[in-house]
Amino acid sequence: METTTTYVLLGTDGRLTDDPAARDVTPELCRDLYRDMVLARRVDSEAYHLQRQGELGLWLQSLGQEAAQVGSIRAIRDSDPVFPSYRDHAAALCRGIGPEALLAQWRGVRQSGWDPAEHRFGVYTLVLGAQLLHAVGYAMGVQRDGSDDVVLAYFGDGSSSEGEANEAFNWAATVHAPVVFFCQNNQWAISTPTGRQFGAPLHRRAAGFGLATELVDGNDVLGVHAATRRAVEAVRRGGGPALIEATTYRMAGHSTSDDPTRYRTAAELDHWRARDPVDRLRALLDDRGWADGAFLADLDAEADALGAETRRACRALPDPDPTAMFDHVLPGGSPTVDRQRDAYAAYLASFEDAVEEAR
Amino acid sequence: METTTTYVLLGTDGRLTDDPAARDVTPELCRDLYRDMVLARRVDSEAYHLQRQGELGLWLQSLGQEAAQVGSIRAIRDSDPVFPSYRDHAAALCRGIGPEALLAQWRGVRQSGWDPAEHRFGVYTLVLGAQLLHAVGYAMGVQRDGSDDVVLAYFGDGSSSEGEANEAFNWAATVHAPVVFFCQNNQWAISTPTGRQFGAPLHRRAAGFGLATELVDGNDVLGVHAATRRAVEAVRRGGGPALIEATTYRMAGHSTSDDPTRYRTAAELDHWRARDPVDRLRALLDDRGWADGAFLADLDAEADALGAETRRACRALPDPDPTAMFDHVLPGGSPTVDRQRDAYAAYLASFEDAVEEAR
Amino acid sequence: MTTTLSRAITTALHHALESDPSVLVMGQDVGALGGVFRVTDGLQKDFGPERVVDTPIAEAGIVGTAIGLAQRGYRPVCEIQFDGFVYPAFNQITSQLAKIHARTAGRITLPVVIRIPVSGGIGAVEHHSESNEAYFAHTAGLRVVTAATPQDAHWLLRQAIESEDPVVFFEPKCRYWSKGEVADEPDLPLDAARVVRPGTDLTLLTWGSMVETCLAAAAAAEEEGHDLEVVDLRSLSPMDVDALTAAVDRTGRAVVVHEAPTFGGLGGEVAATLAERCFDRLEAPVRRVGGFDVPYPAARLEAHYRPDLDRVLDAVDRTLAY
Amino acid sequence: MTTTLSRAITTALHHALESDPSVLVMGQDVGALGGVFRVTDGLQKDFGPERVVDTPIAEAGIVGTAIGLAQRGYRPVCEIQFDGFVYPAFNQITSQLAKIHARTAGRITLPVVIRIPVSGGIGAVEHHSESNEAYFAHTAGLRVVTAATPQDAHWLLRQAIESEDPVVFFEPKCRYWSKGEVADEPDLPLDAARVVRPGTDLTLLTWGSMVETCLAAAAAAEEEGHDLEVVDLRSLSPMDVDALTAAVDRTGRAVVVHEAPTFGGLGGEVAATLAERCFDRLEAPVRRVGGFDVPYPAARLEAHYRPDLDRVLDAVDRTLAY
Ligand SMILES: Cc1ncc(C[n+]2csc(CCOP(=O)(O)OP(=O)(O)O)c2C)c(N)n1
Ligand SMILES: Cc1ncc(C[n+]2csc(CCOP(=O)(O)OP(=O)(O)O)c2C)c(N)n1
Ligand SMILES: [Mg+2]
Ligand SMILES: [Mg+2]
Repeated sequence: METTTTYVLLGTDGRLTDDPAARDVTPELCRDLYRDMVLARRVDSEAYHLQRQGELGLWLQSLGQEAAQVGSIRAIRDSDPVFPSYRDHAAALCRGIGPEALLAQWRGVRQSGWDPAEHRFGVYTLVLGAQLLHAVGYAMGVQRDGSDDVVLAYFGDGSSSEGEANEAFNWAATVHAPVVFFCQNNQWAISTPTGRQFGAPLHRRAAGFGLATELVDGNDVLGVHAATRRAVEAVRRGGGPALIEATTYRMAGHSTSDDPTRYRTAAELDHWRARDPVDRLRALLDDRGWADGAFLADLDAEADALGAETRRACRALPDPDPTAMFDHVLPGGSPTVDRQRDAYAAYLASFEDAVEEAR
Repeated sequence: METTTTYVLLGTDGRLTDDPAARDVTPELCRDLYRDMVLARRVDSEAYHLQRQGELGLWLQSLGQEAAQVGSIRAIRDSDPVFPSYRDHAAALCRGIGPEALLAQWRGVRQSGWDPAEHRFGVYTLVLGAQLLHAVGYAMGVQRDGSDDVVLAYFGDGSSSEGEANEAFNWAATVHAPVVFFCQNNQWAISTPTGRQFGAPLHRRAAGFGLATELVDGNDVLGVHAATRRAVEAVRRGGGPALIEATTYRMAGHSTSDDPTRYRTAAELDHWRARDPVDRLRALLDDRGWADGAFLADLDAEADALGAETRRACRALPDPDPTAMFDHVLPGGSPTVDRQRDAYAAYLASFEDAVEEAR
Repeated sequence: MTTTLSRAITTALHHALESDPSVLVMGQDVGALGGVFRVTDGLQKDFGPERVVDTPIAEAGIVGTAIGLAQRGYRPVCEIQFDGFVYPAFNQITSQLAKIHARTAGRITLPVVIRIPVSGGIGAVEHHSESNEAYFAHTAGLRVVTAATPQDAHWLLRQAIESEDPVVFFEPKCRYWSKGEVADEPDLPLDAARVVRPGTDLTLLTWGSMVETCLAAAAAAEEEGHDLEVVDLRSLSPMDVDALTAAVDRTGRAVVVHEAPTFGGLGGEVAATLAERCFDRLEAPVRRVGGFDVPYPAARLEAHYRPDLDRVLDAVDRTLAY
Repeated sequence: MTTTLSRAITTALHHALESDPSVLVMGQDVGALGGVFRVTDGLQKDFGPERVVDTPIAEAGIVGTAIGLAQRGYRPVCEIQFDGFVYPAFNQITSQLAKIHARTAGRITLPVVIRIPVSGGIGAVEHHSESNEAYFAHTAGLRVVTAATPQDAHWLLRQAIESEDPVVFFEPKCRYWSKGEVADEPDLPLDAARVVRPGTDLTLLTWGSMVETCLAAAAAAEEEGHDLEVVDLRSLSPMDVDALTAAVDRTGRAVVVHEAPTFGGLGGEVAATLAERCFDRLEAPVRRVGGFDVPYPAARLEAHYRPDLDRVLDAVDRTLAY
């Protein structure tokens, strides 16, 4: 079997490789990406603690996957539509989705937090792989519109085993859809390692479907950025769909309900901690002197403020109105639902009346 | 992209290539395979005419695909379990499934015709691709039993787009199941050509999943036989799952309800008619003098007898008992179904009583 | 215009494609072949392969990409080739198509129509004769409709395509070749039931493939002096319960007829609703006549499986005699 | 033995794995993790990864391979991680698992059990709180059961595994941590309903997550002088209609309570059956209390969505006052 080498631009030693793309690496780019990652990590960590304090029902951490997300979303146009999975907080933040919108779903006050049209960023999809077909369909619309948008769709290694994910790969290849499938291969699907998920590397499977493929070190934000840019521009030029597999690691449990010590070792975690994507870029910044004290202090302050805002916004999220669930069942309206809303409102009011009377 | 050459043992000119497997080609083997193909074609043709005469509700012809089916099923052990699709009549006949069993489903008197355990040949699966997962599960059982059975599963080019088919490929590769997926790529899925079904050749996709693959001329019965034997023996030795793509052609309409002139040309049909699998082997037999007059006359007579038996068996298939549908809903029995059976039997009897009284 | 039910659908699709450039027709073999029932016959010729799209054989893919297309502003009309082949798309339909509008608090609307030839009666092989409307009607967030006449087939489909709702549109395949008038205007909204035959003694409530059977039963009963009313539900979800209730309040007796397996079928919903709402008016229990609770049998048995005139009349007689 | 419902399932699985070498447990994360609810905790350690099988994330694959394993003589017990994730397997369940026995005229039996944690009440995110039993109960060829107590969870599961039928086994996840006795013997067969509280004034018919709610309602009603009977259906298909009918014939009044959306839910089947069978005994319409006909809402609204003591009592009061 042919072996594929992983594309790396910023090595684990914090130094740029001699790949030609190194020429495009500017101090500004590095600082921007570093800022995105640091802020994302802060929001993620705050959310984790908010869950522990009972303020959120659940949280799925993006910890460790910042480079894969930030590197990829910063490589496409802000106008390019994105179909995320559910752990893509760093990408969401890059699209201007704030803590309030990000946390609403996990606090249980709404089923989704933001306007997909406004941010060109779909709502999270919890049913694994379902969003990949939506992305392909959207890309078929792009084709029909004659637009040069490229659609980016995130998914996980585990999700790739779903039939629907594979239908999406095949469909995209068949209709030559302008879509980039971006897999964050974080080595685990809850407790299931990739070795029990597939029998051959995903990027190789993707090539078999006829997709252009890239295998990239997902903890190398510059590499992810360069590889995604390359893939996206080829798609934009009409080269047909692509799949990027970014090798990364889920540093936290699957979710705040998970206990990863049941299925993986501390040594494995240590191995990956040494490959932390934020530290790696920081090493480059330090080495080159591209991040001065003022920049770092400002970023610290910005992160602190964002952390405070995350806590505030979370706690301030209002409980939904009891009848909100009746509001958007069918856009055309439903007499069944209307009857139930009215009856339930009257029922609730009867308790208030009873309380009133009891006074 | 790497190109794959199609494996051919018996060329379109009716001559053996210089492939080493040519050494294993014996007159007996050729006569046996020829006989299987001729008999299968006869049954298929009789069934077609029976449908035209209103004796069958529907028939899906195997015409043109005899080499792919006969070559593959004759390359495995008779004890190896097979999971067919719905057009695999030639394969079924090789497993001793007679015309009566074969036609029952299409006459509408039963939902399936034969005992899978007896013939090591599953019932036809009309829901595209569903049988591939059954084959993988069965193969997992084979693994657990420590048996050296190899499971063979047939499917079509169109079916390969279903999510379930791809789940099967991935699952088999992941658990290293002793299964061979055999695709009869007959160029069409009803009116849909392979070019609108997938974006890259199926055998290449299969390799991407981590399956061992073979691309073989599906109208070359000797080539199919050799390739399947090779693949199956590798699987039997523990080499993990394989996929064989056999390039063939559906010479008839999709079914007796189809009108293929709506979507394909006479020229295309002519092209493939010149590659007829039965004629091709016959050319070799003639060229080598391996089939004498007695053999051919016997075969003619045998085919005629089988044709007559097909017509007889079809017409003799008894209409089912009205209450047969209540018989095998739940093995453990169901009071709901029992009540309905009793009520319906009483209801039917009431008509007979009425008729009786009217006399 | 007099036409077949199948042709009434074709012309509705033609009209939609012509009048709204965002409408797409997609499915297996809908192009050159015109679909296995020829319902999309000629559309690809008139509107090209980008608007009448032959898809790979992947039902989840059909519905999933339709969802994406709808998010991009298109109005896909998907065809599922047969009732029994919609299940691979069940995940996309129930968890995505039905829920995305609610999940996004109304920010995303998905005007997707899924056309499904449904029910038996054509002597087909297994998986080609399922009556599976109950699965979809029980799924909040979907509109489910079915037509029994060319008029309803044409106008319900046009209304379905124009609606912003995800609609599952069932076409009773045994009625494809039946003829009838199609008027220049719809005469009812998308979610209204239709009294197809007024009557005073008992109400037959039905839909899809069984409407004709119930009309035949009513005609036969008339000869015996019974005046049966027949109501075609048309909209299975939301259900026009006010119309159904009004009908049964008038007659005081009701029989629900559908082809799907009886247990857990939509007839239970209809009967339970009427038994509750018309409690004081009912002079007899609401009976249900449906398919049996067994997998759809081989073709030679389907005449036994499907409710027919005699089985309907049997229930009618017992209800009238109660 | 006193134990939790979740633990009662674990011990049932342990027993099955121990006593029958053909039993396999398979699903996502059932091995080292012990499942997201720890129901399979420790099983892989005791029986190894070939019998307690971590699968890829492919629900159709889980059911589809289980069908193949069953054909080879195994008895797979599959876990679907959450109710909302069973839909990718819907095709394999409805068209294959449910029908193969009938399709082969009984030649193939498929003793496959599909365990599904079901319903809400644990504050989960979307797709993790579905009550989708009606889809399966309406599918001929499946047995559908659900347990509300450790005793039933343990014994129904053992009976399900021992049965030759394909069984969908629903586990109300909000009850996983509730405690109760598990006897050394089953006290009812697999398809029997249970009168969990006898009473004379009105029968509450319910199952799964709502049994406890109905018992609480009955206790509250008792304080107001009403003697309510509570029947846990347990077997949703086939349904123990004789027991249900007998109960309502005794009390003359019935309220059906379930968590699933009301429209097209199994409550319709129960109510329609009782309204028909107990027509002359019923003193009031059979009312249904269920989830609303909307997609399951955000966690902070689930207390409004799910039937609770007050909503049950409201229906009870109106039924008693009728
Ligand atoms: C269809 C479906 N099946 C099962 C689940 C339960 N589940 C949630 S996350 C998860 C693991 C997903 O792994 P992966 O795709 O690698 O993403 P990651 O969590 O690692 O980011 C599973 C099995 C689900 N959400 N959807
Ligand atoms: C799940 C499903 N979807 C659609 C169909 C309808 N259908 C029957 S045969 C067929 C074409 C299959 O093509 P292929 O797999 O290439 O097999 P072939 O008929 O060429 O042997 C289609 C779409 C089906 N049987 N099952
Ligand atoms: Mg992962
Ligand atoms: Mg084909």
